[in-house]
Amino acid sequence: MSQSYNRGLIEDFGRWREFSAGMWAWIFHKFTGWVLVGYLFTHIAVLSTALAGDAAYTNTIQTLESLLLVRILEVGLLAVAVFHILNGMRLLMVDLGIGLEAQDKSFYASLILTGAITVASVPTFIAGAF
Amino acid sequence: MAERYSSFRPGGRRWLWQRITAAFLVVVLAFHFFLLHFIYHADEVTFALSSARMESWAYYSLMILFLVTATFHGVNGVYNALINQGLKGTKRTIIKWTLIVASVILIVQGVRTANAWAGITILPF
Amino acid sequence: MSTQVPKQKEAESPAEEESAPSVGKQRRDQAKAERRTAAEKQKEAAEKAKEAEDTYHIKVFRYDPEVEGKQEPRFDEFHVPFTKGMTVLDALMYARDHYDPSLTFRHSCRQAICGSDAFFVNGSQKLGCKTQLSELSEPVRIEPLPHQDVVKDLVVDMDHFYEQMHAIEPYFDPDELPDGELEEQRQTRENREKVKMSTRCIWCGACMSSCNIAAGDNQYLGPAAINKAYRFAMDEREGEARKQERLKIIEQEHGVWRCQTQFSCTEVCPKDIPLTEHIQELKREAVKSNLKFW
Amino acid sequence: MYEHDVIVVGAGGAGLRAAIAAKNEGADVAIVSKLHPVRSHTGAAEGGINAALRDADSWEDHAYDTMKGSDYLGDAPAIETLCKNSPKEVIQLEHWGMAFSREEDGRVSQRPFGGLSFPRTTYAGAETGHQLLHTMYEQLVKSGVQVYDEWHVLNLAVSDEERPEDRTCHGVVAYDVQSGEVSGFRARNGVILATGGPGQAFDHTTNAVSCTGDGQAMAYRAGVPLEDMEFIQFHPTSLPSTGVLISEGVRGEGGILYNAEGERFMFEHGYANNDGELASRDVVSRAELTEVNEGRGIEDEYVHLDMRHLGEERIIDRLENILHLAEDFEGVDGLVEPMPVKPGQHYAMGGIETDENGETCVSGLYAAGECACASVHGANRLGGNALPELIVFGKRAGKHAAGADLETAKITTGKRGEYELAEIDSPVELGEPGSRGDAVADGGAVAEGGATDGDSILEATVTAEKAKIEDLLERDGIHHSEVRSDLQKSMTRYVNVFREEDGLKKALRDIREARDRYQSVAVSDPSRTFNTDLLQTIETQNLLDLAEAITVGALARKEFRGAHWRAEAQERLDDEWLKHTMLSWNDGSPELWYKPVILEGEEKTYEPKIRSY
Ligand SMILES: Cc1cc2nc3c(=O)[nH]c(=O)nc-3n(C[C@H](O)[C@H](O)[C@H](O)COP(=O)(O)OP(=O)(O)OC[C@H]3O[C@@H](n4cnc5c(N)ncnc54)[C@H](O)[C@@H]3O)c2cc1C
Ligand code: HEM
Ligand code: SF4
Ligand code: F3S
Ligand code: FES
Repeated sequence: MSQSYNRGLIEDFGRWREFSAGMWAWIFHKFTGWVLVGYLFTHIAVLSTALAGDAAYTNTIQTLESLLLVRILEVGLLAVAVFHILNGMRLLMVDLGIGLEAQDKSFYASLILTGAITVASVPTFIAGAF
Repeated sequence: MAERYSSFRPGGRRWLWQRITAAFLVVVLAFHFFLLHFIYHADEVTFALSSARMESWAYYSLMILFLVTATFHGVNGVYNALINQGLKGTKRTIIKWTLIVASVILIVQGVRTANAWAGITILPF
Repeated sequence: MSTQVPKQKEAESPAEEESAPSVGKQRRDQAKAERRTAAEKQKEAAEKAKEAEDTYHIKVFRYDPEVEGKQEPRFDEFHVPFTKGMTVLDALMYARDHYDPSLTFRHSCRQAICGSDAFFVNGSQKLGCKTQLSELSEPVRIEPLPHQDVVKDLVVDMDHFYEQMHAIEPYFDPDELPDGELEEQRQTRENREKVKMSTRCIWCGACMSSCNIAAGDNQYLGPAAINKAYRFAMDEREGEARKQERLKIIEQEHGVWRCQTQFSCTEVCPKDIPLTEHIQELKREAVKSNLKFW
Repeated sequence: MYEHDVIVVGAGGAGLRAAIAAKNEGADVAIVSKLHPVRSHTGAAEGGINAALRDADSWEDHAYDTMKGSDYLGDAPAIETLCKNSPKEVIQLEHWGMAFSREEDGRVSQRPFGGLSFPRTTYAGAETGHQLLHTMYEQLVKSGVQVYDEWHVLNLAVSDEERPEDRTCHGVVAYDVQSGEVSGFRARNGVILATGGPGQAFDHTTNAVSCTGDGQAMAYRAGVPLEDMEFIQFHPTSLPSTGVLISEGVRGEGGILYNAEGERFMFEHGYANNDGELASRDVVSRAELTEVNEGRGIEDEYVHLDMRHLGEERIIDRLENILHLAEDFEGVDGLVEPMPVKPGQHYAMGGIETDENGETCVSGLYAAGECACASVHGANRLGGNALPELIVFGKRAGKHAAGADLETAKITTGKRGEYELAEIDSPVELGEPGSRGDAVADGGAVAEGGATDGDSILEATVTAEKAKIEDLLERDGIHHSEVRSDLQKSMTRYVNVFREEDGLKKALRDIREARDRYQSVAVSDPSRTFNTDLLQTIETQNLLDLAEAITVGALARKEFRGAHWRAEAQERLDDEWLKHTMLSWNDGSPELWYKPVILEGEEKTYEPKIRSY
């Protein structure tokens, strides 16, 4: 075998600008998935304060919910969850072989819908934080 | 060298369950969000309210199922992602068991919390 | 137009000329050749750019493990006079024949059928001969296919790709054949239509190169090989027993399940093969056939 | 050094078929090819494969059409072998899974093609060659034949007896493109050349860049005669800008040719009153050029091929690939506008002289496919007759080389049968100028100490080839591409569809000049890794030899037969010219001789008739 030169990872990372819709969808889905698992663990951890009794739980939740930062993070979480759900549905369709030609459009649609839903739910999420 | 893939180790089952749990999660997660952010507002959450809901067997079972599917879906997703990046050998076995243990802890902790609300004390912990 | 690439004979000591080609001399020759072509090319490029507005500016990835100055990969720039209908391959051939004969790339048919000349052009996998220069923005950056080892310049090592293609037992192998040697197997038009697109693959490797999963997992069969498996699994002439065996091959650990439906394979395939669709269909087929055992 | 029973050089349709056949006979076979098999130019074939499959058809009719198409310059034993075996071989392909187009009843589809009395061109869309090549490569993978791909064969190791008929081929010398290693391949039983055509001798061609006739040039220098080289087919429908082929299938399905005035000239100007567009290729090519020369061409260059009236559905069903080609390579949408077409070099009827078993006059050396000339195509090949040639004669050569019993051939090779010597009327000295490497001027190299066993001959040839490569890499000089492009231009200008004595002589002068310039070529890329500069420089040498052979043949044959049109003699002269043009490489320059055509078939003799369509 002749020698060869492997261009390595550095180049690959520089390629994101050339990614196409399907690749972005993949990256976003991965990212949102990971965020969601992370949240699932934290969520259960927070909830398990209930084991320490009535007051402890109510107290923790109320304190957390009164923080603006937590509310903002929750909006972020919603965005992440909504995108993951919408794109997840897109992926389920793809798995069923439905609408493959429109895969890029459905990705854009997921993005736009996620934005819309997130913005629309901001009032509800922020309500009572002040 | 690409070997000829001969031993029969279907990877399809996890794939299929990932989809089935996903389909289930769409519904339950939407319900969950709706219930806890839109019907009841986040700042209104108290132990008593949670308790009240959990005392309904239907809600209790749904939440347990929700927990299990979400855990499976999430952890399996993470595991898949790692395999896709070429994780193999001992490393892979270690990560696999770490993930399984983490999932078990998560589920146990979740069930204990739910029990605390529902007032169930049959379980030893 | 044609400006030759004369070897400017440099004054070298005659003693050295006569001695058998030592390693040292070879080295010097290489360096010499290198310097000459580089200088030549630059002058050429500048001239061309000046005299004619209508040139295309291309940047080509260069690497040669043996030639000094090319061991570290670099980009060379060429200004190629543009003619209507000129393709990326035409531009490369022009640059090779007029500026730098050592510019190396695979090509043969010039008509998108031999699959030799898949390159990474302005950030996506394309067949050189099928890509019009006029559709690209300048400077046109031409690189070898990503995720494959580079042998030299635009030539990549295709062995891994071929191995994956071979791994799926890529040959027709029917359960039974008609008796007479003049008796053909029947196939419905619908069935031929179903496999038609999958038979068009020209083994260019563009799809495999575009797939992030294949990049991360070297053992992943890859879209082209899976498509090849599809071509046989879906051909009704082969029979049910063989189809089951084929499904077993593609549903292995590094088979169809690795695909994350990124669609980039489908997007770059010069033969417009709906690769993702075929992969997804095989996933479903595999699940279906496994459900029986549950 | 590598060693196998049978070495097949080239992995197009002919090479693959030969290798599979030899393997099936139990031989240890290896393929050595400068391209990976699936890159071979067979993949570009579009139209189809002729085979008399249907009850209403017969191999005899196929043979008759082929003989007529050949303008009575084909040898009957070869033609009959082709037509008899083609159906079986086509069905074999079907059994190997080839994706032929299908009829309603599930049988393989056939369509009409130029010069055929029955629609017997079996096809797979407009990508028959691609399907054929891949199907055969798949079977090759299954059979486990060893493939040395990207190994460029440089020369044959042939013994050095006085008469070519006494020589033996012991193997080949090849250059590993990736590593630059030069190595011997010893063939215990035989070497089969399947290296395809010499289309790159012309600049407007449908052939691939790799079609440089290497096998022909190697065999020629080893003493094997080249037969009927002047017969070059110009395909009437290639795209003007690139030479990309628009399949005859378009006309087969009903496509129509129009000139600038919108006339359907094939009929309106009486070129072929019966068959019109579907007349034989040479007839249509000449008609088109005549139209252009008489000022009725479009942009003074081409004519229009229109298939719009066939309707979108039919076009997509049967000619989809054509739409892509026209769009990608000419920017024309075949569904809404006519496609521009003009004649382009397409196929070489002539080649390495072989018999019906693929054997040449040098023992242990075989040839099959476009590089060979068993003489099935004579003066003009019918569309759809090359692919069956690949599989029928590829298989026979493979079997024979592997030691299978085939009937003794009726065609004689070399100067074994009847022949007549002739003088070449050339304005310049022919052949290799100077003495750059004796090893090149003759096929074999003499082993040191005059040893004559195969291994030593191969060793010696390897040494000679290594020296030649070192020399090319070491020296300083001009770049081969200028030589090549001037040669191609001259050939396209003077040795085209219409040929005149003056033009041919000019071409010979140009070739001579090119040869002289080639004396000072050098390779400027110093690398041993994938040095395409080196390989193309070597290929250019082959093109020079073949261009000369083509032109010498064309100059010698003073008649108009098949694809060969001469201004000086616009008639077929059967009394004088019912014979094959043979060229032998004799001490570095061509020797011209003739051998008679065999018109006696198994059951009947083919009487030359006027060829009209
Ligand atoms: C565009 C086009 C369309 C055609 N359509 C039809 C059609 O519809 N029907 C029909 O019957 N015919 C058709 N033909 C003709 C037919 O396709 C060819 O004649 C035939 O494919 C030649 O096959 P081959 O195996 O002889 O050579 P190729 O397929 O050309 O293969 C040559 C092989 O030799 C190898 N090789 C060459 N030189 C060397 C060397 N020095 N060392 C090692 N290996 C070497 C190459 O790598 C290659 O593998 C068409 C031809 C063209 C160009
Ligand atoms: C509790 C909520 C959820 C969590 C924690 C979660 C987490 C994950 C994770 C980590 C992945 C792996 C991503 C990767 O790296 O490839 C994943 C994949 C996936 N998720 Fe979710 N998810 C959740 C909800 C959902 C929902 C509601 C859907 C609904 C459609 C969904 C659909 C999918 C799908 C289809 C995949 C597979 C992607 C693939 O591998 O091809 N998920 N999820
Ligand atoms: S599937 Fe398409 S992109 Fe992939 S190798 Fe085949 S032709 Fe090339
Ligand atoms: S790009 Fe890769 S992830 Fe699947 S859809 Fe294509 S194989
Ligand atoms: S040169 Fe053959 S595919 Fe481009």
